[in-house]
Amino acid sequence: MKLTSSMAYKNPQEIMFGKAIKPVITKRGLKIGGGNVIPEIVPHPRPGREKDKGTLIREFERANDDALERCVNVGHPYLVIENEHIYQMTNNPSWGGEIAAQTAHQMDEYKDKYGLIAAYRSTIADIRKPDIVNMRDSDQTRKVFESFNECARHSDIVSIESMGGKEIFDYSIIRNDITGMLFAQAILGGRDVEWIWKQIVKIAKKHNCIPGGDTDCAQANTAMFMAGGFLSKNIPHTLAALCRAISAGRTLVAYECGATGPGKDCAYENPIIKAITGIPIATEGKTSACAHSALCGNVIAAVCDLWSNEAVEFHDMFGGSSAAVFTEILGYDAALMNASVELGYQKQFQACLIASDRYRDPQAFILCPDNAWTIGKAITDNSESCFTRARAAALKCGELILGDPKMMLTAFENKSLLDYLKELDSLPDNEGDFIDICLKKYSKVKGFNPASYGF
Amino acid sequence: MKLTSSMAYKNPQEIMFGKAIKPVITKRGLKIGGGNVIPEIVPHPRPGREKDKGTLIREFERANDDALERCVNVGHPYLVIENEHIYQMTNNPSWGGEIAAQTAHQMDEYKDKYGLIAAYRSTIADIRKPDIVNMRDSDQTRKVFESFNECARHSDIVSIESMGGKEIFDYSIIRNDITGMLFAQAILGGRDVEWIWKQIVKIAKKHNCIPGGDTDCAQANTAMFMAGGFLSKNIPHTLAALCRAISAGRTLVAYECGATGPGKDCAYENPIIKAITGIPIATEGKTSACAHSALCGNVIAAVCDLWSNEAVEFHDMFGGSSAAVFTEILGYDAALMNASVELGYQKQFQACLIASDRYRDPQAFILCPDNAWTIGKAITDNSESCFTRARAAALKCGELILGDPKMMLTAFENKSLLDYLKELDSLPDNEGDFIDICLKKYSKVKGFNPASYGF
Amino acid sequence: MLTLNGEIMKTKTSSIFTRFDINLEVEKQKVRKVSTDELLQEVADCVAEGDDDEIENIVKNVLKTKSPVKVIDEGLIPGMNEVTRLWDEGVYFLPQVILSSDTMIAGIALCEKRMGKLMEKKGKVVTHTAEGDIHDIGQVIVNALLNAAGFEVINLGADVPVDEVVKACKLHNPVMLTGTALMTTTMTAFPKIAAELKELGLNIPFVCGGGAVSEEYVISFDYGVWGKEASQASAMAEDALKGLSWQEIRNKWNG
Amino acid sequence: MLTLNGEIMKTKTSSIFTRFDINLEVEKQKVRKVSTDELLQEVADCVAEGDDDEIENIVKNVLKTKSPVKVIDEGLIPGMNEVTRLWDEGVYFLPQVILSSDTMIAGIALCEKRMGKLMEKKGKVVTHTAEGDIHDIGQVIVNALLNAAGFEVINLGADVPVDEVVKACKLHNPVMLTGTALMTTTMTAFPKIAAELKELGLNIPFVCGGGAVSEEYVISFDYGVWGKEASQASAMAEDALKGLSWQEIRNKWNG
Ligand code: B12
Ligand code: B12
Repeated sequence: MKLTSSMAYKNPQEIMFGKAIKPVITKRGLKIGGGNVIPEIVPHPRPGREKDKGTLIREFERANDDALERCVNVGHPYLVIENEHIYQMTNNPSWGGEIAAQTAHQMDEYKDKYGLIAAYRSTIADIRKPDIVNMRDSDQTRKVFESFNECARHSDIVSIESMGGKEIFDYSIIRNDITGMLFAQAILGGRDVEWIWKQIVKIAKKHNCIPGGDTDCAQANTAMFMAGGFLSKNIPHTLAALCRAISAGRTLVAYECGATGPGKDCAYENPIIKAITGIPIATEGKTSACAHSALCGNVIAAVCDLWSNEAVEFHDMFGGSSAAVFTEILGYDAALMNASVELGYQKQFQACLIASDRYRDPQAFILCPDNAWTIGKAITDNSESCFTRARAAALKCGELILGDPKMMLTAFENKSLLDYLKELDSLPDNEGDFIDICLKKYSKVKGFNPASYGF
Repeated sequence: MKLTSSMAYKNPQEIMFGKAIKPVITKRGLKIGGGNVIPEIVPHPRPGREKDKGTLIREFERANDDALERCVNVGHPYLVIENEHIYQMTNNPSWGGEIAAQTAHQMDEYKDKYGLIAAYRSTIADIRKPDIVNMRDSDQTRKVFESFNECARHSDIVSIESMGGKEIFDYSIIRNDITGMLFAQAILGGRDVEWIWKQIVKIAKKHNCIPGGDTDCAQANTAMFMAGGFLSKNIPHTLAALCRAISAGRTLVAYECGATGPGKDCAYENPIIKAITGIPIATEGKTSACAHSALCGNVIAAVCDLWSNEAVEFHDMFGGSSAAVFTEILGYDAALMNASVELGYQKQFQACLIASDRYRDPQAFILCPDNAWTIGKAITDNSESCFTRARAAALKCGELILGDPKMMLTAFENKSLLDYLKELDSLPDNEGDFIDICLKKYSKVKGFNPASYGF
Repeated sequence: MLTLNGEIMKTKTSSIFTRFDINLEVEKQKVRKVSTDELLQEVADCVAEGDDDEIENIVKNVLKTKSPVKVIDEGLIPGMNEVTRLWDEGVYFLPQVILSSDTMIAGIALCEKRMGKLMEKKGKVVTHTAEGDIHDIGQVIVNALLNAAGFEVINLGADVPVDEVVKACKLHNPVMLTGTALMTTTMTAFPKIAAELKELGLNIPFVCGGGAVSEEYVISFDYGVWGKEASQASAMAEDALKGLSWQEIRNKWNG
Repeated sequence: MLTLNGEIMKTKTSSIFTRFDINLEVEKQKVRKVSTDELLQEVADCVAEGDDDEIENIVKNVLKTKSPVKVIDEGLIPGMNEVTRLWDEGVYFLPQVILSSDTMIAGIALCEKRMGKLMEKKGKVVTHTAEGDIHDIGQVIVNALLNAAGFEVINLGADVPVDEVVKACKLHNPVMLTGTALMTTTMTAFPKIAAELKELGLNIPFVCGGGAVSEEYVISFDYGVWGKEASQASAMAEDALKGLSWQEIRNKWNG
């Protein structure tokens, strides 16, 4: 696999929400990245509905129908629905397939009856837990691919949140070990993404389905989540920022294997991905507070093409079911951005999104389009290996944070960051050497099986 | 009482979110309408927590604490919390008072510990149901005032959603009877607001509390709610639009009696009120989809000072309690607007808010700042009586809707509107004559007691 | 200073919103003829137009030549049925139904006067809004639609204590009980009512609706049937009249 | 084309957000001295620094002159206690606790080797992540903190079937059981586990935590205690060790 060595966008000012260099078109003619921001709603079943296939199918039928109906009721013209598989759906691949078929049918009906244009994304659950199974050869692995097959038949888009490297990552992050994180994300994650996405792309193409993309949720979002808010003392926010920069190279592999976007919503590294590849991306921010809190609630919308809520449990609210409620909110968020495009004020609007969060937190800072682009540039300029580009991204990320005096850090955050950068600097320059060191260093971590990654 | 005969804003272009001609300052120094948009979160207790005082107090303690904590965690600098009394709180005035005291204490702590600036609004429930009690003389009436007394001691702001006229309104709206609606809102509602607010203002002043304002929720929001979305067939949306225009004169009475704002969130007539009076207002839109769906989700923010979610039932979501989640979202909405102010792009931002919804629905159309101002002007130009100003507002509203070819109407909506306008035109010019006709016409409506309004 | 309104008015909106209602407007359907008799058709038309000023003259006139039972059965009720049909099909709006119902009821009153006794209603339905709750417009609509469908409505009004609801059920033994609540903190009265009914052995389908009331909540207690739209109330009452049990009604309408 | 970044960078931000963390930073507190003996203090310092490379040399050296029990009780454990104190007070971050715990455990292993037997642990805690759930980093943290506090952790890992959890409890009879779940569709295993424990008469406080798991849910079944923060796990285990019942632990920590 050849690593990307040039930027799709020649400068960060050109990257704008709603528009991507390489838009994609879904089965019912929805153009993603073609000029408009489109809401992407993600409903999640209530506890207990996983009990059997019947209750689960019914749950998604309702949730998805509520979302579609709300669009018609308030006039939102376009919608993407994503159903993230719960464990049981991927573990029983026919379940996910039937739900995809049902949703496709619902969308056809809404199109015929009202003219609403919708599309469906199935996100298969990665049930290959690295410390339990061999990632490349296990029943779980086969079920994952079977699920892709079942779903791609009916869905517009397929995605996954792949798990490669998680065993080493979890071990490392709670030990403040940036070397281990880099190894987990860039080397193990990168190799797993490559292995799995070559196959996903084939399956998707066979069924005329769009291979959407991956996310480093398993690692970078764990870091973000642990970094938490200003009151949290789990890990430094600067570590989460570096981890995000590192994640871009890992997620990029999926596109290098043929995924075309739209990228997965929870990939906060997507602004970097869009800068590098020009593919459309989904992002989530303030309106995904239902799923988790974040310190980049507005800025993460600055270059989005789909705008998502990450996930909301299906339940009744005063204003209707949560699926309907969040569809309404996301749709209005999107309408506002699209209105700015129509008025020709999109640059000003984007500036507001950025100014809201630029200096709120280092994690937000590095995802501002200019910084995201610069990190992307460090990645493409260091395309010798997954290792070199990940390290370059992390170093550039640190440099940016330290280089802007308005980006305030606590003394502890600052000191931690300096330590991480020193450690990154001290690593060997060659991927092979780095791998050798790490395979040795982490050989005794419980559940680490190098064969899962072809070592 | 002298009716307002001039506009605070000389033209609609001057009205902007975050800034009011007459800002107010709360106990902990929060300036509302002083340049920034501030989030106003409204949590609502779960079913069953009304069981006794203890469980209810605990419920509000948690919800309010979650909201305050989330602000600190994500960096939202200012917050208003509103607690809308449920029936039991006003029926037992000490309950509401204790909850207000508890919240004031929580806010003091967050200020001391973190520097967060928060304020508290108590909204007393109007438990005087007009077809059951005499509005001016009943145990319920006394409990309402007692509640104001108990709460004003501790709260920053007090408000109410008053009920005057509801019995006639409900009868009329389901009979397509615009005359009855006008009578209910302008005459009965207007008189009740005057009677009640003279007393509320006195109580509030005694306790150094801000008399916030009223809302025509009981009538105009019933109409909006019944009008519903594009699939609803309850009442024409044009009727709801007229009803909104009429409501402004009713809500205005509270300010004419000495209320100073911030106006209540659910008063969608507030843009008209702000244009007339220059007081700061709360509004709610897309982020109150949790409470009800609306067709003006963005435009209603165009001139807001507080930005609210209307109400969300307290429950756990993946991202924390609903109180925390909606505080986070509202705060990011506000941050975005404030960023536009800091960048000097607030006009462009406002234009986007407007363009999002201007032609989505007639109800949204008439609340665009230009139209809201024009309706306000019709009100102040016809200040002979509550009747004349309400009718003028309705006629102007209809004229505006019919006058803009981009404002599409269905044939039925259009015909209905023409019928309403004809009916309004045919009414006598003098308030006294109008009242005589109506007192007679509605004398047999079940539960209508003219004495409740001093007739 | 910027003045932007002109630009906003020129904006294309298709990427921002779609007016689905404009495409949806149902072809103007007409009230169908319900009688070959000119006078009875006039009665039906008057009901269909909801003209409760005119109905008195028309009914008085037709009663000169026809029996009050005939006027009711072949004029007033068929007229109302047409209105209900058009409302069900999405042609008519709610006020049209209410006004027609008012008109039909006024006509029936005249016929009853002539008969010297009250017309026999289909069955009784007790309706109420929960204790502590003043949001009763949903109930008002339900009442009107039940009336329109020919049921006798025992309207207990709003803010009704649990005991009074139970007492009314004991007294009237209705085919159905309805409850409206718009607050999560008032709907808690419903399971209490259901429990008391059960204790008394009053097996009555209890249809609960209103903004705050979720299906999940209502089907968590015996007798409870969730009502989503006011328009369902009369069809559910018909089911109860036919003798369907609360379980059967729940299975049919909920889930 | 507009280039706006310069403007954004010049923007005042006080109306947009407040960096509460900057004002909050706790004055740098130091690890307190725990021993007057220089060598033991060196052990404690090494634990506090979380230097698991260095600990081997230091412990080997001190074992030349002190008994292994003394090294554990007056060096390793007091060092760890200092770390826990600073973490509780918001000075230390989580990795500092984990690294110190790793260091302490490495030191204890050396002492145990010398003693020829294992050090007595406070008590056993069984931990697991729910069946079907692979979100186990919360559990990983809980494990580390329980280890740090001197408990013997029976770590069943992630995606553990109900039966296996019950079996482990039968086998080990722990003072406490913990469960982590981040999905609402996997946490449904918890009440099943609790019910089976009850049937077997295994009265064990069952602390359940993880993003999806709400207090309301956990206190809806017997034995359940809701754990909000991983840091609560060891304090709860201490309570269980003292003999508090699950009801007492629940009353203390929940509500
Ligand atoms: C208008 C309104 C009012 C008006 C009520 C006027 C009226 N005419 O009833 C006024 C201003 C008086 C009011 C007051 C209050 N309100 Co209010 N109100 C509303 C609002 C905006 C609309 C309600 C409405 O009229 N809907 C239209 C009708 C037609 O809908 P519906 O009743 O649901 O009925 C439909 C269906 O449910 C069904 N249905 C209903 N009953 C039945 C029965 C059967 C058998 C069947 C089959 C079907 C059925 O049919 C109807 C349509 O087809 C709602 C918003 C919302 N999301 O609901 C808040 C709302 C209900 N109010 C709320 C609150 C909190 C209050 C106050 C406590 C606020 C305060 N502190 O002042 C007070 C109550 C004071 C008191 N005395 O207890 C909350 C309730 C929160 C909760 N769920 O617990 C809501 C949800 C708004 C919010 N804040 O989010 N309110
Ligand atoms: C990172 C992450 C992942 C990673 C997991 C990596 C890992 N290392 O565990 C990956 C990518 C693998 C993943 C996968 C999935 N995920 Co995920 N994930 C997350 C995310 C973003 C963060 C979770 C996390 O690491 N938190 C940090 C830890 C430290 O927090 P914690 O576990 O809650 O623990 C804290 C406390 O709860 C407590 N605690 C925990 N346990 C215990 C026990 C005791 C005794 C005590 C006292 C305390 C305690 O202590 C800790 C801190 O002090 C959440 C978002 C969210 N809101 O939670 C989603 C989330 C949990 N995931 C979700 C979903 C749906 C999935 C997938 C099904 C998606 C898919 N289709 O691919 C898959 C699962 C596939 C499968 N095999 O079943 C949903 C779950 C929805 C729900 N509640 O049902 C969430 C909420 C995100 C969302 N979409 O909204 N996910």
